Amino acid sequence: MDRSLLLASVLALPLAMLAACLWAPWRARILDLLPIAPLPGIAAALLAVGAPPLRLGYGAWAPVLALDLVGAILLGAAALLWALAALYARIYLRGDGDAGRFGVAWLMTLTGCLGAFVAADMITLYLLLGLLTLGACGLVIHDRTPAAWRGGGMYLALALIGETCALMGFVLLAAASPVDGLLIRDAVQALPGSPTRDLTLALLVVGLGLKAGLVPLHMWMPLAHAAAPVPASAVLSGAVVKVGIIGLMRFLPLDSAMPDWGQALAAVGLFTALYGVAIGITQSHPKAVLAYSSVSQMGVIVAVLGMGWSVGDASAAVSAAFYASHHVLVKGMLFLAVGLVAATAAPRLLWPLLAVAAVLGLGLGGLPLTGGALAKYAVKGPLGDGLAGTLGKVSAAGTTLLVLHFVHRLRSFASQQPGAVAPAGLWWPWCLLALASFVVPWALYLSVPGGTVGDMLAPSVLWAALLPMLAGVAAAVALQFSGARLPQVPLGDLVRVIDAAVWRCVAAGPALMRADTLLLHWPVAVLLLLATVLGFGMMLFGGHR
Amino acid sequence: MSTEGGLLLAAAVLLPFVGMLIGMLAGGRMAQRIAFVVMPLGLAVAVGIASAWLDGSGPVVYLLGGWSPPLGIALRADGVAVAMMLAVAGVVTGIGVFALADFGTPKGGAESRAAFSYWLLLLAVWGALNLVFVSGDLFTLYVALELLTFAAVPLVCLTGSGETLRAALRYLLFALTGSLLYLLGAVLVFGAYGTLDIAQLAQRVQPEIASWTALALMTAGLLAKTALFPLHIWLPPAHAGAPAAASALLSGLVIKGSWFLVVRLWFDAMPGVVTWPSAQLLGALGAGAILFGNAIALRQARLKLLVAYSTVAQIGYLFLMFPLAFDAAAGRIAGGLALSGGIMQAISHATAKSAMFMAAGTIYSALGHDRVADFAGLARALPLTVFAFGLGGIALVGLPPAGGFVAKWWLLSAAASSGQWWWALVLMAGGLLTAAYVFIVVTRALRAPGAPLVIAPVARLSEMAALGLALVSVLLGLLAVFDMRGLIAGRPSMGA
Amino acid sequence: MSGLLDLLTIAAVGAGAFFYLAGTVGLLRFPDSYTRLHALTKADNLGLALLVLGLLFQVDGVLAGLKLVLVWLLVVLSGAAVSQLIARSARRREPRR
Amino acid sequence: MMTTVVSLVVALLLLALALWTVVARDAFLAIAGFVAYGMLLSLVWVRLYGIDVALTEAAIGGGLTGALLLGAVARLRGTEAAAWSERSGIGLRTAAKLLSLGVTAVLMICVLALPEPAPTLAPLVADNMAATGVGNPITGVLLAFRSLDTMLEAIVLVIAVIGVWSLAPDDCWGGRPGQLHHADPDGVLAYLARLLPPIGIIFGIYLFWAGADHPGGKFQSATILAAMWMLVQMAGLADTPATANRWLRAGVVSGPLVFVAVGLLGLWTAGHFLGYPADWAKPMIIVVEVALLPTLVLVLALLMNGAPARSDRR
Amino acid sequence: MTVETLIALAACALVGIGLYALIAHPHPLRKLVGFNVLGSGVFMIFGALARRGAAAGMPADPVPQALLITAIVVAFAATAMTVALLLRLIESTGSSALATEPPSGDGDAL
Repeated sequence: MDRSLLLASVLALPLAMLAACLWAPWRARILDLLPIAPLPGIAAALLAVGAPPLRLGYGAWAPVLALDLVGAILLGAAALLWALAALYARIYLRGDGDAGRFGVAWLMTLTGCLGAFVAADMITLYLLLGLLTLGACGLVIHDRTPAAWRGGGMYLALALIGETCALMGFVLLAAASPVDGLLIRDAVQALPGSPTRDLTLALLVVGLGLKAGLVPLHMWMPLAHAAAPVPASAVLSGAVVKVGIIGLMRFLPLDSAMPDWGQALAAVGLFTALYGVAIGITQSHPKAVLAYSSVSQMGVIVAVLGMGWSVGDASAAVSAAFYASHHVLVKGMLFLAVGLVAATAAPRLLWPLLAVAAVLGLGLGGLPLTGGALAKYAVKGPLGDGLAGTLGKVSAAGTTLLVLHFVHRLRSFASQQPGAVAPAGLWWPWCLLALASFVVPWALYLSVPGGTVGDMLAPSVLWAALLPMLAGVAAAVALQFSGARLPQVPLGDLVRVIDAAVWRCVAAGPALMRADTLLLHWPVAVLLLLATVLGFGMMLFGGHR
Repeated sequence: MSTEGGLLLAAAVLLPFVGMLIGMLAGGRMAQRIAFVVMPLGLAVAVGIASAWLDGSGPVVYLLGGWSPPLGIALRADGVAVAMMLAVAGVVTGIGVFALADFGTPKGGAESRAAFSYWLLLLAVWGALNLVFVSGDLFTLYVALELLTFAAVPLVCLTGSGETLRAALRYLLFALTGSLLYLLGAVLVFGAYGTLDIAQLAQRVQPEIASWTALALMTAGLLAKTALFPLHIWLPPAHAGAPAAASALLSGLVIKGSWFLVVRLWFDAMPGVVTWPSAQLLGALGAGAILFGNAIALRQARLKLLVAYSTVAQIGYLFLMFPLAFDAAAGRIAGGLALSGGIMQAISHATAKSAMFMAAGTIYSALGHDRVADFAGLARALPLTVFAFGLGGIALVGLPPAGGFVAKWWLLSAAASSGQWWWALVLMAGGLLTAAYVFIVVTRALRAPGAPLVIAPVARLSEMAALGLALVSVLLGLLAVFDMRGLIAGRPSMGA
Repeated sequence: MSGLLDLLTIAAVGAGAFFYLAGTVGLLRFPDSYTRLHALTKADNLGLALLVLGLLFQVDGVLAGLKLVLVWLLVVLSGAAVSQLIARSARRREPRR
Repeated sequence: MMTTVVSLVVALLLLALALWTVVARDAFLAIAGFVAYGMLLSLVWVRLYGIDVALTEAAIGGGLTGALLLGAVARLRGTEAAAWSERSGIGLRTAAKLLSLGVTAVLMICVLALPEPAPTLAPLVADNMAATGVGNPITGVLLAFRSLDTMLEAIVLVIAVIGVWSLAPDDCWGGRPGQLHHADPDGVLAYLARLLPPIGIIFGIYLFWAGADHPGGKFQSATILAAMWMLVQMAGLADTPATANRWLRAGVVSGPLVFVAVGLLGLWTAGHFLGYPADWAKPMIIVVEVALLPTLVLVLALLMNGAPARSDRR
Repeated sequence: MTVETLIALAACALVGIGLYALIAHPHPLRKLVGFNVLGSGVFMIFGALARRGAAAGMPADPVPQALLITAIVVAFAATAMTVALLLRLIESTGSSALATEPPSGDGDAL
């Protein structure tokens, strides 16, 4: 029971801090308290796995919290990132007049993000998604720059569309569910037999895939992640996107094989993985490059889920979660590095920083002995050796290329005034994160799948991991020396389509206003009133014929 | 026969009216004093009725003078009526607290026209609404509608400016026409079935030309008074022009009266007469209101007009429940999820929209204008008010735990179970459009001002009242945790 | 007896009706307000008087008869007053001749 | 047969007058037509055996409403031309004609399709009249069976007064409505205003008293009394009352309040709100009517007077 | 055809006439006259129904007649209020036009 209460504390502590923020003095000082908010999450991830579900209140609508293995893996990694990023933010935002507002947005996002990993019923999950969206939007627009407004607006718009789809999916799930409650697990078990199965699945994939940034629903991600302050980008791109992943894991009936759906999902995922790389290498701002790398990585994870689903292998979810947890930490580390570099010019610090970032970053491509190698190793099984496996290797090569491109861009991003050094308060959270992104995957690897170091040193494994990397390096070198000019793809590539649509709607405005003016014209209104009378008369009369 | 606590129904109706009469006699500062005495009493009465409803089985009934229908008049309260009465009592109290700033008479101050009229009409609106909720007699309901109109119209032009007078005149003429159409329908009903009592009518009514015409006339007349698209001719100028404390009342509560009467007619008086196409038509008008009203709201440059058009749109949500509640198999309309959703939507909108109008009014009096484009810096200057507006917006959009979310969930579930997916699409599109203009307003307010913003001082109490109502609307959904459909029990069975 | 009363009634009422007709024709045909008033008031007073007279032959009981006379008096009174007012306003509006 | 022909003629006249009120170009003529229309209406009510309704129609529907409209049209002369200029187009007018015709047609079909024998509550009323103690069934309905409607109606009138008052300019609040009429001592109007009221008051009170058992009642008599008062005002013999006047307000609210009090008394004595204990019914009904009469007189007169337009602070 | 049916049919026509005046007449006062014609039509239909309900020695059903008295008084109150509002409007704006300029919506949004 006490372990279950730990689950409640995951939500309770940040919510309590939020409530405290209603009082101005607390709000002013909230920045220093942010690091403690995610600690219950870490504790729960370590202690509360498989604890009995916790039901708050009664009735069908009562919130229920539970924590399974995949949830725990993601929760732990995410909470760790939230804590370290908060330490980073303490210094990064010191003296910012809007620090209080930033703290509120931060806590809202944190509550939604960590809560999503422990929520076991639809309503709670939807509530947390909403909280997450509003908070994240607040983080993105924090700088009040035009880019920030645009990123925030685009994020909110797409996120709301996604949540609307998800909500309809939830409703259909609940409608098809035999039991009265709104527990996700019960509903999903009944899904394969539901009459509206495909519609429900489509809505859920769109709604949750949008949160995970699946192409073509990804365009908000670069806009938002590039515009937010560095620590915010770190948590958004590292932790928050995983909410979409956990959503897919929870709502897709992974244990019942649906080849068509699974392969379709995998195809989308792999396309996303490659597409992210393709656009990413055309970006010049390091944060944009990282954002696209996140798009690509999410694609890989979704592909893993899809392949597992196509054969009804639920264990794929664990592998995906493992892969995702590594991405959480590494991506957070890379984003924080951007902030460090921007404030640092002294070579003695710059070069080690770049080196560590490069090595750990290449982990995303599967550099042997890094956590990334373990992650790639874990998902090798589900991806298999077929087309999916091959494309997976290609994406690994692409990721390598992308990371090298990032490091290249990062170097040119260094501070301009000579001898500038980022404050120590930024350094040590980053070092801890870097360390964690190496240690945590190993710990998980040795504990959860119960693998051994020996497996990882097997030449075949090393070779399999190195081959795509070498390809990637080769490509990078080729790009570098061929001097080929890559086209400059605007940030958020496809976003143009949305803009066009929006402007078309705006253009329709005046016509609407004219119509309204007509309706506000007295004779027209009374005529319409009489027409309504006769209309209802006919409808009532006709309905009985 | 009268049931336990039935007398409370008469009390709920007459208490505000008696307060109004005494207030008129006393005048001056006493008018507002009496209003604030009536508010807690009215709340208590509403709570008493609610408990009587929960204890008893079937509706709470009171036969006036002991005369039973069709000769006499019966007052009846079911779950739907109880829920609405509770909501109205709460919202009226909130609005009253807010109005103290604008219409409060200082100690020893002389009696002023606006204050005198406002407090008396506030009570009149309250009494009329309670009458609409509990009356079981079609003609008494006609009187109730006129009470509501006569009390609401002067509220529109309390400022006395030409524009508001014109808006009030439009409102009055259009509403009176609607009332006469309603009366005509009631007359036909009496001619065909010899009773005006809703419960008896439900047993006697047959699907035939008389009942069709009667229902069509009454429905159309009530839609005119509710300002459902495309009959919203009077609403935007009236609600946007009136003083905030009045707009909150008009937009949050008054329109619910005639809407509620449509619910009574369709669900209780003539459920068997309603047909699938007619329900679809009503839903279509609602859908038109949602899409059109929200789109127009997006185009508004002035906050009060924006909120007024948002009301035009929100009225649409109140009518989506009719097609969703239609049981195609039985060929009649029946309550259930859809009805609960509609009522929940009405209550949620009552609280949220009142709060938003109050916030808009505070902003107007602070800035001296309500041009959304010039709101930069407002979030710093009036954090509470902007927060209240934002919360109200969240409730309108329907994010949990707002009551709007519960309503949306129930309506969507009804759509899913009845397979009418098109209404679900409308619901979702409406939510997105709403989010768009709420986002625009809030972000405008969040921007950093070019020049330091100078604002007139605003009453803390008013800000608090708006925030309170907004919080209620956002937390309304939490009641769902305690299975609130027990209160809004499935269908409002008016059968005594 | 009653036959005679009926005859008297018919005669009186018929005459009254005639005066009404004449008055109405005058109202419609005469050129200006004064002459119209002239036709109207004369006709009304006399016509109504004859009507009342004719009805008086039919009433049973003094009270009913008094009521009829009262009606006549009231109409004459208000008719006189109103025609005065109309004439004054007409004098204000139309040129004196 | 004869009666049908007469009814036909009356009906046609009625329609003609109604059309006249619509088509007449000059507002004054239209409203004069409307007054005549009101008088004809009361004739129709007599043919429908609704003597009370006929009296009410003649007094309120025709009389007061007509006077109100005539008073208004005199002050609206200037705006007519402008209004005609914004007359809606021929298309709209045709559509209006068609839709109005449609509604009329549907209504006629309904009327012809009404069931035979017609449902009626008359027997129920007849059975229960004894309990009310009054002889006029309409009074019984208004003050016993459906007394709530009557109470609410009184409240409607009070709210209407508040609404009309609320239209006053701020500086005239509490003042007197309308222009000050200057008495013309030897004017015929003043003469009439001195001569008529005594008769009118007696007649009004008679009408009121008869109402319990015969056609007539508080509304009709209140109209007569209000008319007398207004005559006196128009003649300039008395000024319109100041809206701040406590006694005036007391008179306005006393009726409904007494009604509610009697209702509570019924709750105490008969166990029902608005109920009457056996053989106390008639006295209590009389009390209510007596209390309502002054309220109605005042309210009708105040509604005719309109919003305060003169500050009372001299 | 009985008298009451005849009158009821005429009343239906009155309803139509009143509605037309309400729609088509430009001047609010004339709309108000139309409103009263419409109302009297509705009342007359009710009255005809009452007459149809003659029974138990009563020449007409008294309940509708009682309701009619209430309705007539309410209609008078409505007329009085409208007239007061109209006079005030003209006093303060000099025009009786019902048409308001359309709410200014010069696309603040997006």
